[in-house]
Amino acid sequence: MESISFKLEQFEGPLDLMLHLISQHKLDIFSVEITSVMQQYLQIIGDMQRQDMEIASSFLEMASRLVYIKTLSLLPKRQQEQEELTRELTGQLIEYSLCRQVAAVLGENYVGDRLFTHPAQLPETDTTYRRIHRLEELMRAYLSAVGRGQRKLPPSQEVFRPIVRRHVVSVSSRIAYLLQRLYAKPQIPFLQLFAEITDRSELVATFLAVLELIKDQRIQVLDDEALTVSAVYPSPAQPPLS
Amino acid sequence: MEQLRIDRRIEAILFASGAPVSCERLAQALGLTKGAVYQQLQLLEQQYDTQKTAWQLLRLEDSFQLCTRAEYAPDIKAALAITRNTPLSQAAMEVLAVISYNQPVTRAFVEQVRGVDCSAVMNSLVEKHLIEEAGRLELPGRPIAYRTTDVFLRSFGLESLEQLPAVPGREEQEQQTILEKP
Amino acid sequence: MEQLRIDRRIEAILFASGAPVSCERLAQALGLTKGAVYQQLQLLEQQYDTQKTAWQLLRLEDSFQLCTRAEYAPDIKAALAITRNTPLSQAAMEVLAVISYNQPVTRAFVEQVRGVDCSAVMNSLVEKHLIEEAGRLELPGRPIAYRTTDVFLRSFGLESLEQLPAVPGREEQEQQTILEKP
Repeated sequence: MESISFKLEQFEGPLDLMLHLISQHKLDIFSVEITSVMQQYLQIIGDMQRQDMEIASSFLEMASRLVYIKTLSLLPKRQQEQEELTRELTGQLIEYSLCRQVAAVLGENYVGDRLFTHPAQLPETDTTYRRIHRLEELMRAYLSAVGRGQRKLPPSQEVFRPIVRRHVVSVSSRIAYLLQRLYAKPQIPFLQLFAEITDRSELVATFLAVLELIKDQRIQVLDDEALTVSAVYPSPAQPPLS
Repeated sequence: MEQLRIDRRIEAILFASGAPVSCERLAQALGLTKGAVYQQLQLLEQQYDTQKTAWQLLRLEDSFQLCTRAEYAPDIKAALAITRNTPLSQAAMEVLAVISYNQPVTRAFVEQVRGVDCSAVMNSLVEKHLIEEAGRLELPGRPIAYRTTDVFLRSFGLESLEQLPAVPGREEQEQQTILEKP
Repeated sequence: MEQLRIDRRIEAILFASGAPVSCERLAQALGLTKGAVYQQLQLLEQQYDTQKTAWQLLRLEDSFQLCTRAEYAPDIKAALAITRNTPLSQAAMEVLAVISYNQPVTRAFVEQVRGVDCSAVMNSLVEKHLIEEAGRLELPGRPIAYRTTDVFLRSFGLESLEQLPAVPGREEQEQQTILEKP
């Protein structure tokens, strides 16, 4: 396998990397067999992940997009969607390569660092603003600045409270809870286990608890339509520990 | 008092303000027609060019500005100990390319074309006065639109945006996409 | 390349500097003796005077500066007054609104709300006396806080900040965040 001879930082982003791969293989961007480039891209990102190298999120985002397109190509009924997404990606690559060409032409004409303007030498004058505005203009501007939801306002301390005092749910407490429920009712539909949970931490802990219990063969998942979790006999679930 | 020459009065305003001054504003300040001012500006431009003065008259859209000629840059940099010689980064150049050809344009659009987050680059271009805000677009979320400035024109030796080099293979229809993008 | 004239090179430096430049510094930058530079400066001074250019060479101690002549001040002021009278941009109005409702407030806060660099806009609002510095906040880095001024009140026909209309959806609790924000 070809070793990684470059760093991602050299690239302006995933599109840049893909264009690099295209040019490296002397492919024509307008008729590019994009799947071969996709393959390589995924390989590079995969290699880097195996080596625990830091990968910017934009590169990972593109990787997941490529994987998705690849997945669709394996599903006969989704061919059309796959083609659309591929076309979209090709279009983006073409657009970006144009952007790069234009940037190069612009760059050649850059004289910004060689022209000097004269610093203003203005007579002492009163620069006080004198126009009169209606109050509504200010209000409209305020709403425009903060947006309707006002979500961009820096969050109040209240928002941080859940983070600071994070409600941590332990997996073991969820194991105890699950066993307790199964003790009362030996078969519970899988989804019902999560039905009343709103807290994310609790959700994750419950799921991990299920996995843990399956691994220990304390419960099993019945392959019926609803995926039912069932206590395993003859090693019956123990009564709750706590 | 002796009557001051119009060309000198125009020169004085351009010299003192440093920044580009529109033909209209010159006309208003001097109580002249735009045509008369424009004629004087053209004469000044010729005069600077034939006399090879250290400064030149730049036209930026409808505005005019005095600035030094590029060949004096080494002397100026030496005398004023200017080290800000850092050329624009590739990223900055790409962002400028997208904005200049599509303006007014949102950050989201620039990011879509480049496939990466551009907020830091765009902020630094705003700081360098190469781009500026151009109000908000009537799209969901009312995003801020950006456009290039007269500093941009000056920095790339352009008189107006119409002088931007043609994009290879770019078609009319692509100009339209600006309005449709999310 | 054609040899550049020494007087032009001196003019370029003085033009770009705006501020006084010492004879010594000019000599160093141009690789000439102070005497040679001084001679050129004298020639330039004479030339400006006989040609009655819009600018003159000012001598301050051992330094030299290009300045417009006093008789052009009315023209310059007239042009400047027109600039001053241009209405606030959308960006300026938004920054002003954010400050008025959240004062005293740092630049970082305004930028966080708007998601863009606002330094140029804020500087111009300070210049217009619509906002002013209000000391430093007891936060990391001790950032400068800003508040609106009397000019602001006058521009919007307010007698006091208490007359600022309530913004729909804005809650009490958000009023509080000003003091707590990072």
